[in-house]
Amino acid sequence: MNTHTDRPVFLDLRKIRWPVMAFVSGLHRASGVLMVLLLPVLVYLFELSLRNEQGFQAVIDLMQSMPARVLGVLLVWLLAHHFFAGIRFLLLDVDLGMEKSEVRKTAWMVHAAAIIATLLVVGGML
Amino acid sequence: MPAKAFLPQRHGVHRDNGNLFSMCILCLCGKLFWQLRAWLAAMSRKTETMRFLIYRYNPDEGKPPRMQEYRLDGFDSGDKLLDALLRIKAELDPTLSFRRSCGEGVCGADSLNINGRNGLACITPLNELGETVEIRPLPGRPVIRDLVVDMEQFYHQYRAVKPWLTVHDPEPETEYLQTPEQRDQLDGLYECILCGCCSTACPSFWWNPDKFRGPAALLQAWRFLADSRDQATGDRLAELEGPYHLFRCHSIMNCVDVCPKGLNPTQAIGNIKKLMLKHHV
Amino acid sequence: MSWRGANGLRPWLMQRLSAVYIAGFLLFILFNLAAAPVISFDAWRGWVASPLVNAAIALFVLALLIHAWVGTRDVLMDYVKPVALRFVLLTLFALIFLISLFWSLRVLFSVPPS
Amino acid sequence: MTMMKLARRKFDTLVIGAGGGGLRSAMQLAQADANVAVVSKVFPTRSHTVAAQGGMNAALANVVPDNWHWHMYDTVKGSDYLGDQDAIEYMCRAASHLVVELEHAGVPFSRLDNGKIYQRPFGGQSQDFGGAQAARTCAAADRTGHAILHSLYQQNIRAKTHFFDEYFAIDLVKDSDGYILGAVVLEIETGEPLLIEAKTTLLATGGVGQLFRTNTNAHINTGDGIAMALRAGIPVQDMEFFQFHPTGIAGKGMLITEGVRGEGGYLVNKDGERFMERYAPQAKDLASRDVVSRAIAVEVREGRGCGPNADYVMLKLEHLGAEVIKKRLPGIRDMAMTFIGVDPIEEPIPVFPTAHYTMGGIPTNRHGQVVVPLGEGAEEPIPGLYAVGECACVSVHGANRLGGNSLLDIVVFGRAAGNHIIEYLTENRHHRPLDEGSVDNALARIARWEQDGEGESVDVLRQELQRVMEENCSVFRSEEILAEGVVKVQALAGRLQNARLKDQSKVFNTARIEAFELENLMALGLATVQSALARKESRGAHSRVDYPDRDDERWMKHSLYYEDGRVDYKPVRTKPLTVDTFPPKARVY
Repeated sequence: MNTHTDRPVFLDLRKIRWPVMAFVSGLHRASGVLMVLLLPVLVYLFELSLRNEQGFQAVIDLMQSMPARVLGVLLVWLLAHHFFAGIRFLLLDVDLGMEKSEVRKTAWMVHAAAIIATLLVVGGML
Repeated sequence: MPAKAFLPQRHGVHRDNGNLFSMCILCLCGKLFWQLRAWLAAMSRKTETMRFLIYRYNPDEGKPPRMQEYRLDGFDSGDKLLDALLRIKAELDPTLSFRRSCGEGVCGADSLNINGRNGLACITPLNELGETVEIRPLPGRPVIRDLVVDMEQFYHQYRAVKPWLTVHDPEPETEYLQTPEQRDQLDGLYECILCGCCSTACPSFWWNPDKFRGPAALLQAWRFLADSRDQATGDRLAELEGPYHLFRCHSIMNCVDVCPKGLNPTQAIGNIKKLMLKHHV
Repeated sequence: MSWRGANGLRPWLMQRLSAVYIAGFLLFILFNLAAAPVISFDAWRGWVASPLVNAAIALFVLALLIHAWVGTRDVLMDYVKPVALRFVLLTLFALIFLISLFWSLRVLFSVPPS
Repeated sequence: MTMMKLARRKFDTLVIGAGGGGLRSAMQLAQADANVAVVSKVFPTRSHTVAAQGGMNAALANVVPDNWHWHMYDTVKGSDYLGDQDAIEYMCRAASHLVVELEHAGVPFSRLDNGKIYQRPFGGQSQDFGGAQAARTCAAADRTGHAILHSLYQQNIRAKTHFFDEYFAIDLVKDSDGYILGAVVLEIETGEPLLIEAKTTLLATGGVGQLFRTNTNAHINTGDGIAMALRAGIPVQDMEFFQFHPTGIAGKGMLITEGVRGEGGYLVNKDGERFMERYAPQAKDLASRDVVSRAIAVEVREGRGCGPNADYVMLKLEHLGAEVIKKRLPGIRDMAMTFIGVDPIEEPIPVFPTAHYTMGGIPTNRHGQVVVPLGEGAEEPIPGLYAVGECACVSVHGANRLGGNSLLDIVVFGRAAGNHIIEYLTENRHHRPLDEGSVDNALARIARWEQDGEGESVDVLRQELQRVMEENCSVFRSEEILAEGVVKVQALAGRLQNARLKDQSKVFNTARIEAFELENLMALGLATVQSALARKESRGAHSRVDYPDRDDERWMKHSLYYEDGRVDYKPVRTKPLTVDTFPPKARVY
C-alpha cells in the first residue's frame, strides 16, 4: 500500500467546520470522560455521607462551599448535556430524528435543553 | 502569496489529538468563529472579485504545504466552484492540480474541503461561498499534490466489505424477481459515488482509517445486506463484528451533513447494527 | 456470541441498556429529591437502606460502571494508538471501576435498616 | 530514455479505459483466469459511463410485446442505413441475455409490480417494424449508467482484475509485423512512464465529446484511444457522424435523459406549441435524436425559441406529477435544481441540442477486433488489437445512435471482445519480443512536452478548437462552413507545435496530461471536419444544408480517415447473420 510516509495530511481541526451535531457528540464524549474521572470522588462522598452524622454533615458542608457550588453548576451542565445528548443518541438508534433535516434541529435542542435544565437546577438550589 | 496565518499545522502522518477538553473548547471557539465569518461573508457579498485561498503542496519543491491566494472576477451567477478552479488553472496558474471528471456531480472525482466543509466542487455554487473561499484537500488523507489526496485506504475499506451481489442458489435464466417495494430498499444506498466526502469528514475514520470501514464502505455493506437478492447476510455480518469495523461509528452524523448525494450512511450503519442484533438474539 | 461479536455488538448493546436504566434512575432521584429534600443523616440513611432504593442504587452503580467502562474503552480505542499504553490505561480504568464497584456495593449493603 | 530503461509489466491482456466497455471485457477475461490489466486515467467509477441516465435497450417484452428483430429494425432505421447489419443483429439478439446477466451481477434495475425489470419507452422504438411505440429500455431510475458501471467494477474487484488507476496511455506499442503488443502508459501520480506488454490490447477509452464547447460529456472524454489508433496507422471510421442530444440543459450542456420524454415529457416552443407533432407526426417527441435535434434547431432558427434571446426550447414534465418524477427521474431533477435552479416538478427545463456521442471511431468487426483495409480485404484484423464502446465503430450506430443502445453496445461488444481475446490467447500463448524502436513514438511524445521556453497555451488552444468545432461542425453543415472549419483546425494544429508547458514538475502534473489530451483532440477534430467536408449528402446526424437528401447510391458507405488527411471509403455490411437485409427506405417517424 502507501509507502509515502512523508506526505502531509490536512487535519487541522481549527480549519475544519464542525456541524452542530459534531458538537453534541464531542461534548457528550468530553463530559463523559470528565465524569468518569470524578467517579472515585463520588463514591468516596457517598461512603462518607453514610458513614456517620459527621460524615454526612461534612458532605453537606462541602456541597455548600463556594468552589463546590461553582463546580456543581458546571457538573450539572455536563450531566444534563450528557443526559440529553444520550437521549438523542438512543432515539437515533430507533431511527427517530434520523432524517437530515431533523439532525441539526435535535442537536440544537440538546444544547438548549442542557442549558435550560442547568438553569432550572441552579434556580432550584438557590 | 503565502499567507502565514493559514499555514497548515500538521506535516507528516503523525497526528496530535490533544486532550479532549482543550479540543472541545477549541471546537466551541471554532464554531463561534465560523458563525461570525459566515455573517461577515454574507455582509460583504457585494464585491464582484472573489478571493480563493488554496492549499498548495508539491513534493518536488521539498517545501511544506502553504496557502496560495488567487483573485478572479467575472463570474456568472450560476457558476460553480469547479468553474473557478478551471479558470484559475487556465488563466492564472497551470501548476494547480486537482481531480475532475463529469463536472455534474455524478462521478465523485472533485471532492474537496471547501470553507472547512467537504463537498463536490462541480455542484457547489460560488455565490453561496462568500467573498473568500478557502479550499483544501479532503481531511485526513495523505496529500499527493495540491488538492489531490491518496484515497487508497478509502478504496481498501470499500473493497473490504465485499461490495458485490452474492447468490449461492443456481442462477435462473431470467432476472431474479424483486418487487418494487424490495427494490425501494436500495434507494438512498446504490447512488453512492465514492467521492469520499463522508468518510473524510468522519472523526472516527480520522482516528482509525485502517480499521474502521467508514461511512461510505458501510453504506455499501448495507446496500447488499438490504438487497432481497443477496444471500451472504451471515458472512457480511460476521465480517463487520468486532470493535472496529462497524462499531467505531458514534452517530456523529458528519457524513450525513456533507454527502453531496443526500444519502444517510448513519442510518445504514444503524440498520446493520439492528440486523446484527436480530441475528444474535 | 463469538469473541469478536462480544467485542463489538455486546458492549454497544450494554451501553444502550445501561444508559436507559441510568436515565430512568436519575429522573427517579431528581423527583424524589424535589418532592422530599434530604436534610438529615437519619432520613438519608433510612432512604438508602429501604430495600427498593437500596437495590435500585446497586443496579445504578452497576449500570454506571458498565456505561463508563464502554465509554472509556471507546475513547481509548479512538485516541490512544500505542498498544502498550492503551493496554495499561485500559487495565488502570478497569481496576478503578472494579474497586469503585465493590466499595460502593459494600457501603450500600452495610447500611443497616433503621 | 530508451526502451531498456523503461519499467515493464507483462499481462495477457491490457485493457485501456475502465468505463462499461473496458470493465465488461475485463470481467469476462478475469473470470476466465486471464491475467488482465486495466489502465484508466481516472479511478474506474469516474469513467463517463457513470453519467448515462436513461437505460439500456433489450427486447425483454416485460411491458409490451417485443422481440429482438423489431429492435434490430429500429436500430438499422435509426442508423439511417449506415449501420452494419451483421453487428446489429448480433447486438439485438444478445441484448436480453446480457441485461439478465447484468441483473445477476447486481445492477439495481427499477422493477415492475410483477418483480421483473422495468422498461420505459425511448426514442426510435417501435413494435412490429415501425408500428406502435415500444418500451424497450431497461432502467435503474435515471442512473442506469451509474448502476451498471459500479456493478461491473464490483465484479472486477471480485474477480481480482489488476487495476492501474490514474495511468494515462500515451501510445500503442507495435512491432514490424504489425502486431500490437501493449502500450506505453504514464503513471500520473509519479509522472513516470511504464511499458505494459500484453499479448492483446483492448481500447475502451470512450468518445471525444470534448471536441465541442458545449457538450454533455465528462472533461475526460478526449478520444485518447481513437487518436492512439490513428497514430498507429489505423484509419478512423465515420467520424463525421457526431450525435447532438436534443435535450442538454441550454447553455450549460448537462444531459437531460431521453427518458424524460419516454416517461411522457414533451418539447414546446415559445408559443407553447408541441412542435414535434409537425416534424414526426407518429413518434412525436420520441422520434430519433437527429430528427428531434434538427427540429429544435429549426424552431430556434425560425424565431420560435424561448427565453430573452429566443435560443432554446422548453422540456415540459410537470404534468407527470411529483411522484413519477421523484421515482423515475430523481437524478435529472437534482441536476436541474443544481445547475439552473429549476424544479421540474413545477417548471419546464430549458434545453438545446448538445454535443453528446461519437458514432464514429476505430473500425472493428463484431468480435471487437480492429479491422483495416490492409492488402486484399477492406476489413482485415490487426493482430492483438481490439476496441469496444464509444471509441470503436462496429458499426451498430451508423449515422445516428438510438437512445439506450450505447449501454447495450458496451456490454455486448465488451463481452464479445473478451471472448475473442480468450480464444486468441489460447492460440498465442507467448509474448512476442519487442523491437528496440517500438516505443520510440511514445517516448518522443513524452519528450516533446519536456521542451522549455515560452509558447502557446494548451488551454487557449483547446478553447479555440472547441469553439471552431461548435461553429463549423454543428447540427447543420455546409461546404463553405466546413471548408472554413478545416482551415481553422489546421491552423490550430500548426500552433499546437509551438505550445509549451509552464509546469514541468512530475508528480500529478495534470497540465501535462491535458497537453497529451489536446493532441488527441486536435487530431480527431481534423478527422471530424475533414470527413464531414468529404461527405456530400445528409444522413443521420450529418446534415448538410447544401445536400439535404440522403444519397444511397453514392454515399451508403463508411468513411475511413487516415492520419495524413486522406479519406477513403468501405462498403456497409448490409447482410445480417441469419435474417433478411433491411433495405434502405425513406426514414420517417
